[in-house]
Amino acid sequence: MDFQERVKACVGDDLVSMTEFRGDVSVTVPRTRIVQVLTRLKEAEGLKFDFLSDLFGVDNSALGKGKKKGKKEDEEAPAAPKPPRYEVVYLLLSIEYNHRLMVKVQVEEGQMEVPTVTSIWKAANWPEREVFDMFGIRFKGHPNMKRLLMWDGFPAHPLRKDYPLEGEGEERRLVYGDA
Amino acid sequence: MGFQAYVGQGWVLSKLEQLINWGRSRSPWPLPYGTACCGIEMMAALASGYDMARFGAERPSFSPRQADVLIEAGTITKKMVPVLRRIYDQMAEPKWVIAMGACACSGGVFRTYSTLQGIDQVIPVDVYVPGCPPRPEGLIYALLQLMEKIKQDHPLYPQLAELKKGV
Amino acid sequence: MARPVVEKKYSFTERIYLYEIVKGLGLTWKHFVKNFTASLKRGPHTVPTCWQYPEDRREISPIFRGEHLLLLDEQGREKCVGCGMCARACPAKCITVKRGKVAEGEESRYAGKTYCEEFQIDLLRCIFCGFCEEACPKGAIALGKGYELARYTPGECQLTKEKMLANYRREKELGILKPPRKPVPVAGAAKEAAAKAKGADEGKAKD
Amino acid sequence: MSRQLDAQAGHGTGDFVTINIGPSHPAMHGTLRVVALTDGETIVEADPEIGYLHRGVEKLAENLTYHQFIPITDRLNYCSAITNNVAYEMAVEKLMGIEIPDKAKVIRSIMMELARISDHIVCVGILGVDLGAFTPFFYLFIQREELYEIFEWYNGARLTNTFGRIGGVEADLPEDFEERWRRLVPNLRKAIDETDKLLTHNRIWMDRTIGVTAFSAEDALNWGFTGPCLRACGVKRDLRKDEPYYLYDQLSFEVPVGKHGDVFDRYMVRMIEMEESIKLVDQLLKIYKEFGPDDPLMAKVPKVLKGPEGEVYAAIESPNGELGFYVKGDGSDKPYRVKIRPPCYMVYQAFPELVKGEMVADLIACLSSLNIIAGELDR
Amino acid sequence: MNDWVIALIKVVFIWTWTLIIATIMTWVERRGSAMIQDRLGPNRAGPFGLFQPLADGIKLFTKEDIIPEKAHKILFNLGPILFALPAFSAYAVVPFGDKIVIGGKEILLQVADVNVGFLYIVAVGSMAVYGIVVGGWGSNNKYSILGGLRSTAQLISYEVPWGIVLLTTVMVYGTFSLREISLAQQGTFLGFLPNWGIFKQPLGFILFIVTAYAEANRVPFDLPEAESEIVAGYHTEYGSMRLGLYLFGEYVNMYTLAALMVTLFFGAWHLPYVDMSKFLSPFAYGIASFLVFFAKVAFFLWLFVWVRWTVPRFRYDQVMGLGWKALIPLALANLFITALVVQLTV
Repeated sequence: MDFQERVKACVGDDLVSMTEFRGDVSVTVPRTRIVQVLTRLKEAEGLKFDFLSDLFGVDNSALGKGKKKGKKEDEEAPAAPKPPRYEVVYLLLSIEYNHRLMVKVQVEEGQMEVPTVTSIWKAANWPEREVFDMFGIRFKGHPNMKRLLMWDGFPAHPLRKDYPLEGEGEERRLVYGDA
Repeated sequence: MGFQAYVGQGWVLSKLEQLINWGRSRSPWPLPYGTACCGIEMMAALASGYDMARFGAERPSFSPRQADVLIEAGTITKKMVPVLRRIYDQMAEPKWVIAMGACACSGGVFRTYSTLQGIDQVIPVDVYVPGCPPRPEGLIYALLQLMEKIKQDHPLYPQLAELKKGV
Repeated sequence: MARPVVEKKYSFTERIYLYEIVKGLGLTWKHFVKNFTASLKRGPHTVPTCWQYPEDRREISPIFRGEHLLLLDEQGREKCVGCGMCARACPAKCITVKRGKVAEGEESRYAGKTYCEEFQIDLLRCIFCGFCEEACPKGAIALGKGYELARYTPGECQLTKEKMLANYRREKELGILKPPRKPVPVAGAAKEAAAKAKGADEGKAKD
Repeated sequence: MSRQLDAQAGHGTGDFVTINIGPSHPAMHGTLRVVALTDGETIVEADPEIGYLHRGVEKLAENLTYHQFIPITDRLNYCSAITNNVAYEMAVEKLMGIEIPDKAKVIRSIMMELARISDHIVCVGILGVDLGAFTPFFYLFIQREELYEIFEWYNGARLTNTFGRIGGVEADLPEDFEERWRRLVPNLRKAIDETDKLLTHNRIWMDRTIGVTAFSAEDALNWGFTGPCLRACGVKRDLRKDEPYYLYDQLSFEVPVGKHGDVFDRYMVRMIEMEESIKLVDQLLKIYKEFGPDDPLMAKVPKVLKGPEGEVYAAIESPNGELGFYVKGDGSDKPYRVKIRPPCYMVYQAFPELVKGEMVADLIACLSSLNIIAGELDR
Repeated sequence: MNDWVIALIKVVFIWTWTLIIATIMTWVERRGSAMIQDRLGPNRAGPFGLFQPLADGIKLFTKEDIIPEKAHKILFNLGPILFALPAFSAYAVVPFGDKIVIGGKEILLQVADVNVGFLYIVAVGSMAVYGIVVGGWGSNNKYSILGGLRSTAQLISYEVPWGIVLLTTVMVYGTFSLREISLAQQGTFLGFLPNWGIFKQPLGFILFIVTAYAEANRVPFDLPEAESEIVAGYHTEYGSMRLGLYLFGEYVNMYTLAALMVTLFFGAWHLPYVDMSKFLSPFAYGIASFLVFFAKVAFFLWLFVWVRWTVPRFRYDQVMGLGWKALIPLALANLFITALVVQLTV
């Protein structure tokens, strides 16, 4: 597929892995190189990914659990290197050529910091705040790094897999005069 | 004075009471607190298809001072709770609340961390309207139920009203 | 960030306000006259576009998803066997079913060997999506036509077994029961029959 | 957020007033809040706060099966529930590699175009109400009642019609669908024409909307605009034309494009799109007639749907713009992660840019012209 | 029955008459707007919903009376009174009929035939501004202050063209007293036209009707209580009967302005070509003149409602722009032309 080759050429040595599933190409890129890769993808004349369709996080900690039941699966899991827990996915779209690309960045539990891409697209402002709100991944250089959907005093990050659906009973304080 | 003193309502006062109740039930100005899908169905009820204005609810007033009935249509999230509580407190006294839709009555299908499971945890509710969203006829039926409730109210006998509320 | 500056161009009739306003007034006058004459007629449904709810009820669709019914089969026996499939299929998890064994004396009242001792739907949670009706293997539950559900307390909004049976009987008399659902033609059916007819064992559908 | 604005007002030149156009405000669609720092009537800085209708839909999706999540997608963009259902089903079908029969594609396209008309009706109606013209809202809403009737006769619910199943459509079009649609079209065209006559050439309306919160094309693209708001800025971008799905490549319709991206262009784009959708439904009904009554409506789908491992993104042209569903399966019967790409989310981000320097009345006009639906915005 | 008793009866009659008109106007507004919008409007309270204003009145009367804690008590109470009082009192000089003879006594159908009727009306008309501003400022609510600000700017800047147009009509009729103006509109003008003000002052009439809408805060000039922008404008914090006073004041204001329009431009109680006083008995003539006058006023009241549900709302700076850049130059031009014409013809 020459599209995949062109993408591979453009991303160059920053490419960690590239998969294709049901026609959607997704590229994984190291965490620190994301801004450079995205600017290259934006300017590459053959690709022209100039439209950020979406930006969101995925918590991969419970990925394997659902599939196979039974004892055998547990011993084998710790043997393999534990995959990084979080993943920030950038959905890119090219207005002229109408093709889409998923650029993924793995984020370890330790350093939850990803450089911001608001310098490239202003559209990334709120989605990054939402990823911080929902997963706790901070974005270095973001103009207004605060919670977006939950109220400021909310203690947890709800979309993490270990957070229960019904929540842990956080209530927003009912005091007058609070803005 | 004990409760017996009020058992026999004077003819004059009870007539005045009925007049006041008639006035209040005939012009329930709604505060359309439409947050989600039920808000759109409430608009359909206020629009010309079902025309809630036939019952005197023609002037939706968004300022709580002028509203009588708080029609809470849609999901209330925990972030919205202080806002809802403050608006309810600002409303002038003879005020009623219609909880429209499953989300308002009990949190509906959203048993999640951020949804308030039913607004009766925050404000007293007079009429619950199941449905997701309930048909505009369902909302008007709730308004009729509310009118029945207003008719049995006792504006001039506060103790009797408390006793009745207790029963 | 240069904002495009927009210069407004008006035709003469647009420049003076009154021409367009008078044209608008003419239009609203037509509506007013049409409705005013209509509203003078007797009878509940006077203005054509306005259904005066309590007196003049609008015709609702035969497959409207309203208050639930618990169906009886022709011999008047309860179809529900209390299997709880509907409770599992419900996105809002608002159905609670308690299964009980049919005692010897009551075969005539229940279709299956087991029946639902207790069947409760929390109408305040229910979103009337109709998945319980689709998931029921025995076709024992259906969504009826009731939409006047407003009550004063949450307790009255719980739908118990008796209420659902009463709903069913009421709708049966009114004759507004829902027509039985037509099975949806599935794509592979034709090829499926051909494969079975040929007795091909490695048929792709292994389910 | 609002504290920082207050501080500015306090220590600033002191003549700024912080107006809190709060969640319960006639023009705030129920759950949006804008803290506007105004100098007299003109807005120095607006800071929208969202999340008042964040119901945790994506977390809920991880605890419901693929099939059970369909009714929840109605509650996202509740003005046009059908488009969300179809978008979600399309994503899941792409994940599971299911190809739906052609007749189901036609029915889905018809229903989506009807939903587009009903969504634009609400948007244009509310835009009129927010600018003081109450009557067009009522004329248009009667037509929406007729559309409710069509939806109700099809699957039993007026607004939250859990349309379609994964793998196809749950029922065929009712017999009297054609006849209902023929009865609706003249009234719909008359209502649109009346709104046009009442508003479009009225100088008060033109003054209130032309040049108000105009936006340039490259800014719109940079902010991630899609749908009518992007087309109003002059970019001819419509997923039905650029990434055609279902039968849209066989249908002929034009994509209306504005020039300045102001409130008037957004209003005009939506009015013309309603007209286009009517033509589209007529063409689709002609195609629908070629199918026999017992043509397949559902693909061969196992009773319990198990999503394969892998992630997929599918997007369609919803009335507000590109509505996309990212679905990640992990082999179990519940999706591992569902992310909804709401079109009005990106548009509302640019609200401070759009509104800076405008007046309070323009803030209200701009907000209702963007057609922000809180259910889709906060998910 | 000496004079001051008659005057008292006239005052009581006018007071109750304006109140009745105001209540009927709320009903007309609701039913009229419903009819325009393809719906029905209130029809539950009494036949055709006629008791709806009564029900609203009772409900407003028995509602809890909230005075916001940080509101300025005196100003908060003063607001509605200052708004409603000028509206009622402006009606003292407007004639509502010609003469009526009861029991041999000739009574003027006008509360007070003041020969400076105009100045009184202009003065009282501008008092209404205080009601809104004081109410807006007193209720210590950002929306109310915004509403109050907008109403001051709008009412003051529309008083100028209003005054100029009134000036031109005075120039045409040569008198300030409304009674003489009404009498002067008898007979025909240029042969075939009735001798009404509108044919002498067509541009004056258009300007007057536009400024009257601004005075009464009706759409498209209803910025002080713009429903969708500043919640309920100056009366956001007002609850029960005070709100009733504001709403009443608005309708009575509309009634006064409609009566003024009819008196100045539409030949107060004269039918176009027929002179009723000739063939009707004095008593019947009095009644007939009152009915004709009221019929014309009713049309203009309906026009207020009719325009409200057809036209969108201005923006704040457009209202100012229209007022200063369009209406005042037109009014001045109208003034000079009339002056020229009056000078040449007399």
